Amino acid sequence: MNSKKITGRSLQALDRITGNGSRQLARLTSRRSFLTRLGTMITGAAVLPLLPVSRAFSAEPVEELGDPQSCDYWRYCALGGTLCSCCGGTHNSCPPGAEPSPITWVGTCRNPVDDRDYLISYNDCCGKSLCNRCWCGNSERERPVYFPSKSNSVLWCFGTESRAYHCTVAVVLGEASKQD
Amino acid sequence: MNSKKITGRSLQALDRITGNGSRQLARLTSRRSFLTRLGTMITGAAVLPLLPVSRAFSAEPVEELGDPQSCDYWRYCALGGTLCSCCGGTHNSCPPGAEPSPITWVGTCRNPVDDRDYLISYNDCCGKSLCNRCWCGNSERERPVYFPSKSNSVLWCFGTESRAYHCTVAVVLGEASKQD
Amino acid sequence: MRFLMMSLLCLSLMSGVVEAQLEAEQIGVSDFPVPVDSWFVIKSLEGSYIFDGDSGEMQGMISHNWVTPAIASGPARKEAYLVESWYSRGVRGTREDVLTIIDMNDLSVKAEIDIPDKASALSFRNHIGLLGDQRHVTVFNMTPAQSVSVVDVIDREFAGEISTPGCAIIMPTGETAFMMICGDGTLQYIGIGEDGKETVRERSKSFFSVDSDPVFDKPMKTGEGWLLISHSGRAFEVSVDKGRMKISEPWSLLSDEDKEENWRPGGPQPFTVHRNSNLLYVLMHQGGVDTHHDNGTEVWIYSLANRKRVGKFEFEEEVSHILSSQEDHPKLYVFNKEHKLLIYDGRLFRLLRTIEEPGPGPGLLQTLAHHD
Amino acid sequence: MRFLMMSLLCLSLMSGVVEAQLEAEQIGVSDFPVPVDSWFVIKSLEGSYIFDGDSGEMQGMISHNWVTPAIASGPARKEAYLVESWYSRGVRGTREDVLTIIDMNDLSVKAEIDIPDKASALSFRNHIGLLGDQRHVTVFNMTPAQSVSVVDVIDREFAGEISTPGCAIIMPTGETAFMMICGDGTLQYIGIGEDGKETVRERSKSFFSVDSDPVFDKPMKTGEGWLLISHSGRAFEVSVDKGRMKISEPWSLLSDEDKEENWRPGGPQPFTVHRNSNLLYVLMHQGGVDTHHDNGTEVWIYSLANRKRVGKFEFEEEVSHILSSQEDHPKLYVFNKEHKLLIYDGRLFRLLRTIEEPGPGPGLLQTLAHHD
Repeated sequence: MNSKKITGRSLQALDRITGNGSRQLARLTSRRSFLTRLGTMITGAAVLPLLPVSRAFSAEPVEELGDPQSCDYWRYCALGGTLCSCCGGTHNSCPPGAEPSPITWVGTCRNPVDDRDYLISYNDCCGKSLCNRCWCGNSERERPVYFPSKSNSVLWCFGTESRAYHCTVAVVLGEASKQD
Repeated sequence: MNSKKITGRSLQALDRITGNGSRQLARLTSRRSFLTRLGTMITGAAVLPLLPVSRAFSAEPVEELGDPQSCDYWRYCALGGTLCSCCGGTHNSCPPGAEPSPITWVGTCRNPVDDRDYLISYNDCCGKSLCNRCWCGNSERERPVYFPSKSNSVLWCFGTESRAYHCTVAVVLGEASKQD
Repeated sequence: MRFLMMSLLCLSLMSGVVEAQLEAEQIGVSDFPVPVDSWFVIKSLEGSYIFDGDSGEMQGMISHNWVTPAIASGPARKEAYLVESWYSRGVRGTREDVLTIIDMNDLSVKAEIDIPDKASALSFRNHIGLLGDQRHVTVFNMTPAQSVSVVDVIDREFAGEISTPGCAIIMPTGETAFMMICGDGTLQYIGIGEDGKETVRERSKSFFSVDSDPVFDKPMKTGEGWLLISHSGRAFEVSVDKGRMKISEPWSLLSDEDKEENWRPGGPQPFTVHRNSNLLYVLMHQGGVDTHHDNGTEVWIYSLANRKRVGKFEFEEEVSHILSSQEDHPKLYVFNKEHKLLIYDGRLFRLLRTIEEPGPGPGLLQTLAHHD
Repeated sequence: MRFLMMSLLCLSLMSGVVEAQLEAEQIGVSDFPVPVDSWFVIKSLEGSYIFDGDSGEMQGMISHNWVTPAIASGPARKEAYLVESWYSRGVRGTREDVLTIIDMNDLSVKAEIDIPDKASALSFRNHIGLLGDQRHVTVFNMTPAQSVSVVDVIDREFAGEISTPGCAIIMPTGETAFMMICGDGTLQYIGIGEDGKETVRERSKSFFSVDSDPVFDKPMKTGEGWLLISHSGRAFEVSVDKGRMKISEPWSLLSDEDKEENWRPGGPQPFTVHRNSNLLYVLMHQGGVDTHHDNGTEVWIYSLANRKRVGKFEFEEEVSHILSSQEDHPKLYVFNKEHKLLIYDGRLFRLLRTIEEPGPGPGLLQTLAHHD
């Protein structure tokens, strides 16, 4: 299992906005894998406080290389969408005035610097017109729409004020465990 | 004066829908030219009953040649927009479900068959999403937006249920008089 | 003041002149012809462009917005159904989801039915489906909770919402039922009553693994039921007999040699079936695992009766979308990566026509028949 | 049932785990920097893309719909104003026109002011204008009756509508007035009071003929007033002194030789002025009469002080739009017919940068300064 349902903000907010969405998704897989996913879900909840941070101020715990405005950037291995880094945001920060979706999906990408796999959360930024630059369509380990927690065909603007899609960021959640 | 303000439907309907719009436009030019324009305006009103007609049934009083799906077609000498003939309509008939604007502008084009000038009414068809095919941008005798009766920069969906622009047709109103 | 005078003058002059000097043309609105099997639809973000594949001519447009997954045709009543999701300010404001009924006599909007503001905004043909009874339209929702809204298009009312956790993709079957594909590798069968409420629900055995070899989320209607194809090219035929789902043993589209050469199915719209002749067309490319979105370089043709490949054809340009007409002698509608729409004879693979300007695209290709 | 259990389990597990195993990144929302003079805007149909001409980087987007003529900046209050016209069903339904106030601190929507549903849907920079008092925004209406809506953006209310038959294009002048260009070859001056109501209206003499040589509907703000250029390349400087309009004698952009060679100004956005240095840039092409929409092949540069051409530059590709920055040393932003955005040094005409993907376009180029 290397794909998880990630929630941000607080569970309370999540419940309020999405109803029982994240829990219904649980039925997708067996109880055992649900518990596995739950682990990451908690990680996600803990690390995505969604406070506005300045562009120069985001934490960069991972050593990496590459151009975040290029679809070849290692974090984008399963990203389907347009790159927020080309739209006034960065690789992990929405453009001004856009709202990051607290609910998202997770891929696993290999960092070329340390040759390790990392869990990447692909958050859609929402509530603005499509930013029609730097379209990127990667599909490593990506899965069909009936398995949404692994699908980049889903429009992940859930729990946001509007479903309108603006662009996508790629946030490192942590190292993927070996069995992923 | 070869450019006129054309109104369709009935004057009553025009008044209801557009207020005093067509009359205000009169101030654009001198009183003399207004009267000239008025002549054609009446012609326009008389010949644009806007009854739905089948595609094979429209009157074709003018001998002509050319491809109505091409921007080079002689009637399109001052047309700025997309061609309804590429969108399920014809050169003088809106596509199914679109609403022809009763208010429009008039150009003068030379018919290559008889080498005579004809007055052409460019009617926008409205109330559907843009039909994004066969864009055409001709500007013979076309004038700036502050002279709307001769301007193809104006969105001529006035007096229609919606301002949404779909495509444009070119209707022969009659031969242009010599002094035009 | 001057204006008022002029307008009075204008009116008096008008009433005096009743005949025009020259007989002029009339402006009209074109009739919408009765759709035939050679027609196809290019669904783009702002509207569906309807073309006749015989003439290559556009016949008209159904307007909608970017949320609309697909057009569901109900030829029996000359209607089409589509889901629209509106915000009062385009990308913000109040949301309002509706099922819009299009009058296919003249492409006008006939009615609008309010539905829960939950419609998924995904361009999948099978996120909307008209059931066999021609009465109930099913709409896939995602909030991200997954469910199906059932709409009665005869009584024109929302009939109810069916919770379908873990499943997506609507495959109408029989009169009043549909199947869905679920993330645990199963199918789900849901039957409804006349009132649109769920009456029966079944779950199949798990027949594929989403991790190792998922089936595409693009099922095809066959004569018997539905056809599913996996990322590695295994085909499953599924059908329903007396309320029981039947899932065939898989058969492979690829020989060992094909696999060695890394051939795979893929692309935004990689499959289509011509039902009369039981032919399956598949876009194929050479690539590694997880290249299921990659465009195809060839189309391979299979006989579903024999489960054998009966032909292949190499395109000059990469191809993203294919759709077969359901005429006796099929045409294949093809979007290449240059955004040109090519029309091929579906048997001889002669290029019949190229539509240079197919509108903004490439979008979903579909027909105006019930399931395509 | 099973769901409920899981969700309870889920909650209890969550509350027990407070630390993550790895320190992970935070997702954020980027701050919007304070706009500087090197910034420019590409207004497309669905939003305005804001770029920094120094870095070539996009800074953010202001969403709007296709009706919006242009963005009117009010840097004094860090706001921007734009007109939007909404239909409840996109292309049909109920219409609602509003003036939207954008907070330029973070590109959020700060307020919306209801205005008459008459706004013209034309992409002209001068169909909206913030007056010098920084309080009144004027919006051009066409129904097709022509009028101007006055909106008080401090009190945030519609202040009134001024009928302006025969005239269009808004050129703010002084504190509380604007000029318009009229189809009879005149200018119209309209002054308003603090309440936004008309207090004075003047009409100039007729100084051009719309039939023989109309001025373009694309005026430029100069230091003194406004600059108008005719289809045949005659330039008129217009200004207002103590409430009286002054229109200069025309001077020609073209020498006799230029005219013989059929040079003409033209294109979707053919003029721009760098105010500090009093330089005028004009897109020129060779063509017949009525080619005023044709793209340019060269840009010719004029000193407005001397009314003389001081340079010219030939582009490799046809160019449709030009805009000068108002930096001390100007940059020239250029859209070519391949939809690439080129950034030139406005004096040396060195190519500084090419933006390969400037978004859907080409749209109107403008800045975030008051008049550009």
